[in-house]
Amino acid sequence: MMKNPYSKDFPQLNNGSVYLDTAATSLKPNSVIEAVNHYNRDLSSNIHRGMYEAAVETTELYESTRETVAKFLHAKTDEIIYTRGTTSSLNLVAYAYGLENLKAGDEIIVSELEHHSSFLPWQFVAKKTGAILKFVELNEEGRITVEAFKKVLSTKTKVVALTYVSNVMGYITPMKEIISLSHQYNAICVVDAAQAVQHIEIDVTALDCDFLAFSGHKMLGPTGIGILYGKQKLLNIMEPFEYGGDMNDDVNKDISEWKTGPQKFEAGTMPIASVIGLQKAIEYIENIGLSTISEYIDKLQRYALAQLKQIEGVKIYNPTSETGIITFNIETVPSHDAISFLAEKNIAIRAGQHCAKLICDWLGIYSCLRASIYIYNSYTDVDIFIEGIKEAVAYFKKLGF
Amino acid sequence: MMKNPYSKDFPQLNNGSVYLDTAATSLKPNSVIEAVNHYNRDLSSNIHRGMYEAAVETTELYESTRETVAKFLHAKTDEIIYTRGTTSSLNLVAYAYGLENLKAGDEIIVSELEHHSSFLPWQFVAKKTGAILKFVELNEEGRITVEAFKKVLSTKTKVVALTYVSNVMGYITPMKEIISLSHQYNAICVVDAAQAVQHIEIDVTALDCDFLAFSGHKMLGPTGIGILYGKQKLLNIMEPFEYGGDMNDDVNKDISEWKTGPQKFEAGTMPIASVIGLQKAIEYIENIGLSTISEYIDKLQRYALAQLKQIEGVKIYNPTSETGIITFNIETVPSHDAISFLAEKNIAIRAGQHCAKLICDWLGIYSCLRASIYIYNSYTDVDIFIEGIKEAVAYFKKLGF
Amino acid sequence: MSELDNLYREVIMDHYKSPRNKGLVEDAEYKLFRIKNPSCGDDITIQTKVENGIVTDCRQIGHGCSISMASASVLTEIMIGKTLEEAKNIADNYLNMVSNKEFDTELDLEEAAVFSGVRQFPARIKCASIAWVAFKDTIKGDSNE
Amino acid sequence: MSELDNLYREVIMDHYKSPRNKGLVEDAEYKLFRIKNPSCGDDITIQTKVENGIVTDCRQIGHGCSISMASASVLTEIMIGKTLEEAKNIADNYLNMVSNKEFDTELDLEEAAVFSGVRQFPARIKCASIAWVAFKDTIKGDSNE
Ligand SMILES: Cc1ncc(COP(=O)(O)O)c(C=O)c1O
Ligand SMILES: Cc1ncc(COP(=O)(O)O)c(C=O)c1O
Repeated sequence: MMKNPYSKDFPQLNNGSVYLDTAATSLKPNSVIEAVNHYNRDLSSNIHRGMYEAAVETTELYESTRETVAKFLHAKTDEIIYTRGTTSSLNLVAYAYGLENLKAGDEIIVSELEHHSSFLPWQFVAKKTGAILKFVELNEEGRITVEAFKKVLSTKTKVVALTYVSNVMGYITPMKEIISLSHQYNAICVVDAAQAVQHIEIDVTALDCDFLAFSGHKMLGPTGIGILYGKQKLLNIMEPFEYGGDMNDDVNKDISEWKTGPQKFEAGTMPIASVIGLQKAIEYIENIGLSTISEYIDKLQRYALAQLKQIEGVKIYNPTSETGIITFNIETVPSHDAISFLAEKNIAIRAGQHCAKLICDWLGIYSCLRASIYIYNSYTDVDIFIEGIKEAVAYFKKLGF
Repeated sequence: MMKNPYSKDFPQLNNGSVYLDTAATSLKPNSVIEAVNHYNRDLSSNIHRGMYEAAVETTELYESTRETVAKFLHAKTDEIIYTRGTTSSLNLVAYAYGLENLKAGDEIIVSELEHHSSFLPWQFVAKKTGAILKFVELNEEGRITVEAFKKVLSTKTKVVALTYVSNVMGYITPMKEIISLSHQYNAICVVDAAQAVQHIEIDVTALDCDFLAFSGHKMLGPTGIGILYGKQKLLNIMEPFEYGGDMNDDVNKDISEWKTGPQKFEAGTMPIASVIGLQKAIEYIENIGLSTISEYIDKLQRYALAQLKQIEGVKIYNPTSETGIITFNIETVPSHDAISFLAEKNIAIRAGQHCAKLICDWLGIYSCLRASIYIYNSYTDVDIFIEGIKEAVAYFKKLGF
Repeated sequence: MSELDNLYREVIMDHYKSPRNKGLVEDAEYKLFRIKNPSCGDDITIQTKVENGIVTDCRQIGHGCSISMASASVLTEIMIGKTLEEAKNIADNYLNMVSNKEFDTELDLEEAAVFSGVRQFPARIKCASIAWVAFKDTIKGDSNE
Repeated sequence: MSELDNLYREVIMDHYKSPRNKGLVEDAEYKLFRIKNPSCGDDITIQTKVENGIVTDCRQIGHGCSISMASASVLTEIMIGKTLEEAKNIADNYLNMVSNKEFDTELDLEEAAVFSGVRQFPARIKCASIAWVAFKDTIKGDSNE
């Protein structure tokens, strides 16, 4: 079977484990590891305020990453805010836009597919402002459809907060149509792209979303860095979220002035090493190309699904998933028992509610197993995974489960 | 002159520059660099929810760092919250404690020595709640004294937010007495320890502070990680700040339940690599010992000050500073001109307002130069620095400044 | 696979398949404590009645993995009839044992001893602990629902 | 030290020590734009009067490093008498020059050409730009105070 041409760039694969947990966090290529290392070893210095060489190089890398992200998303550089991760990005929107602009009776559209990080900030805003949460009814497969979305959209809708790709079902939300409809009702759209950005091309200008969030660590980048894209005209009217060093133009005892642009939202020292690493992650993805990536994942996923379906006792929840995420259970075996078996065989998949309890409720299950495939996985990985599941089924059957 | 025994652990020193900018961010020892590397290269996986080996080791390192921090501060493990940095820690307190517990007419004590990250969150809280900011009058040296503090403390005081060590003046605030007095008036104390934790031993139990914040990157650790210590009984009554994955016990469409302990405040994927690196930074400091560190810095600082005082045209603002921070100007030369000269000689110091405009106002200056000494600096570094200043004075004089 | 076999011991499978003292009672004299572990979906409630310093009844209900279910079942069987002191002592030592901390090896943990295999599976310590932590809360006199 | 000498050219020192067109006027027909750079403590205000498409006056006030002060002074001298189009063109090319971007080398930047030395000092680009950015805002017709 053909060798995976990318796996050599991911040193962690040398440890002999089969890594099928990218939806939790991805492995990092050498270029990302080395960029972080370069900052920590050679450049350690703070940005924007130093004149010596290391500080100048650091500032350049830090700001050129912003350009790289902007180009990647087809956004303007001034629309790219660094955060700690998707969760922080979405909380920034909830606090700095949501709390300030919503009032009792306004409606926020969410769905049962949301990750807790895309749902809970809006549950909080609803509680604080008296706004009402509306759930898009999922279709029989568990998908958000435009038709179902139309049924909850109304003149009361002020915010639409939906996931672009579900981290449990792997479905792609028809975001473009949803955003266009939302704008007809003057609602703003907040897109959770944590599982989308590594799979599909995102053009925020074409998509016309108002905010879009993702994390570095799920797209080959370092932990501790996330992005919030925000439309300039919205960022301009928003107050800051966190207050501190570097986000102000003037500070006085009585009153202070904020910077404009993304800097207004970047208070204090940012995760500089991780920002610098993120640039390399995006470059790595761009070098391969998102269409190549998604085609490869698609092939591997179909290869895996075809075999998994054959195994008696396995229930698959998302057989039509389009992004490398396969969610299933061994029917009589609690998911935590099942992954203990797989972990013993060095097969890294995840069990639980995946920070998305609402979709578990919708599926009528307490927890499930999730395997997620990415560009560095091989057919051999899938074979070992399938073999592992077969053995697990047999093992637990013998035990009397 | 004797060789510095620590400099060999800091690879960045090999680049030939004289690094006197630790107050902005510190260099990192090999052990920290390698810990981050180890995670990025060998362990990349998410915590708490994986059962395979890398996830288990990651979770162990992540949680044992919490124990290391707790021991370092003499706190309970459950009182240590991971954040993005000091700024985020202090905003967490301002939002999750301040906004919820203050009302119009309440008073918040701050000072002109505060870094913007310790001042602006409370200026925000004051604006939102109608509480009033009270400034401790600084003494003639620019210090916070217990006497001056007593003059602003009253039954209206609800929050005392002060810096333990000023990042411009390097003075140590008499925090213990201030906290004890504050508690007599039932005010809670929020300590900005960003410049203290790498210099003086902090025992939060003895200090009896309510909250204490610092950053990893100023104490030999990675960027992107900060700590908030909070008294358990306060953390228990606080609502979360950010909402998302992993900080909840149960999520439902209508109502959700939060975790207890620090996890309530750690929403989404945390900066795992930086957490793991922070452990090594603390171990490095503990291995040397804070008293050894501060004695060494003190000697070097006195050595530097003695010579700097001799240079005509140099004005020193904090000749009695006790923590390695020397703040000064070449009298006729704007600070940005001065550091351009030093940068050309590979001497890394900083010019500007240092995110502390209020103390610049107090000093009656627009900006200043700051050299900050740490354990990896040598007498030779000081000599080069002093020589650089002398040359700068001559150079700018010749130009006609 | 011997480590796994050591985890899934016969006693554990027996309790998982035939849980003892299952189901709660409506009786205000019982203390009840519920703990959820959302990352795995475990959700266990322990209900305890204490009379004159003796645990006279202990009930359990919930769902979760075999280890958490079996440990809840074993817990209830062991605890009924114990004095508060004995109960607390056994619970503390059990919790130390499964989390690989020091514990009193002289103490008879009865059937709970079979959970020693959990030590090889750090990620399962929580599964084996959850019922026992809830039990300790009930005998402290706490109720959370 | 030649790079530094190239930064601190005589013309720059002359403008720094004897700033031209310093001080604002009270006249509602002037547009005024103020920019602060808190990380260095620079604070510069530019005030411009435009009549019939010609910059008839340009004033400056503020404090900061020699480069920012001198560049404000040079700016005012160059701009007085220019048409709006000429003014914008010179400003754009000057800003591109100091930030090491492409610019029209044929265009006469007059005394402002001496700021080319800034290119070797990336951290000083902002110092050399701040007055010129503020000027561009005034001729767009913006006022911010
Ligand atoms: C005294 C003080 N407080 C707060 C901060 C803010 O720390 P950070 O930028 O790491 O959030 C700093 C550092 O800039 C500081 O020196
Ligand atoms: C769809 C989705 N949204 C949001 C998040 C939260 O991202 P993070 O934990 O990096 O903040 C995740 C990842 O866990 C996710 O999969």
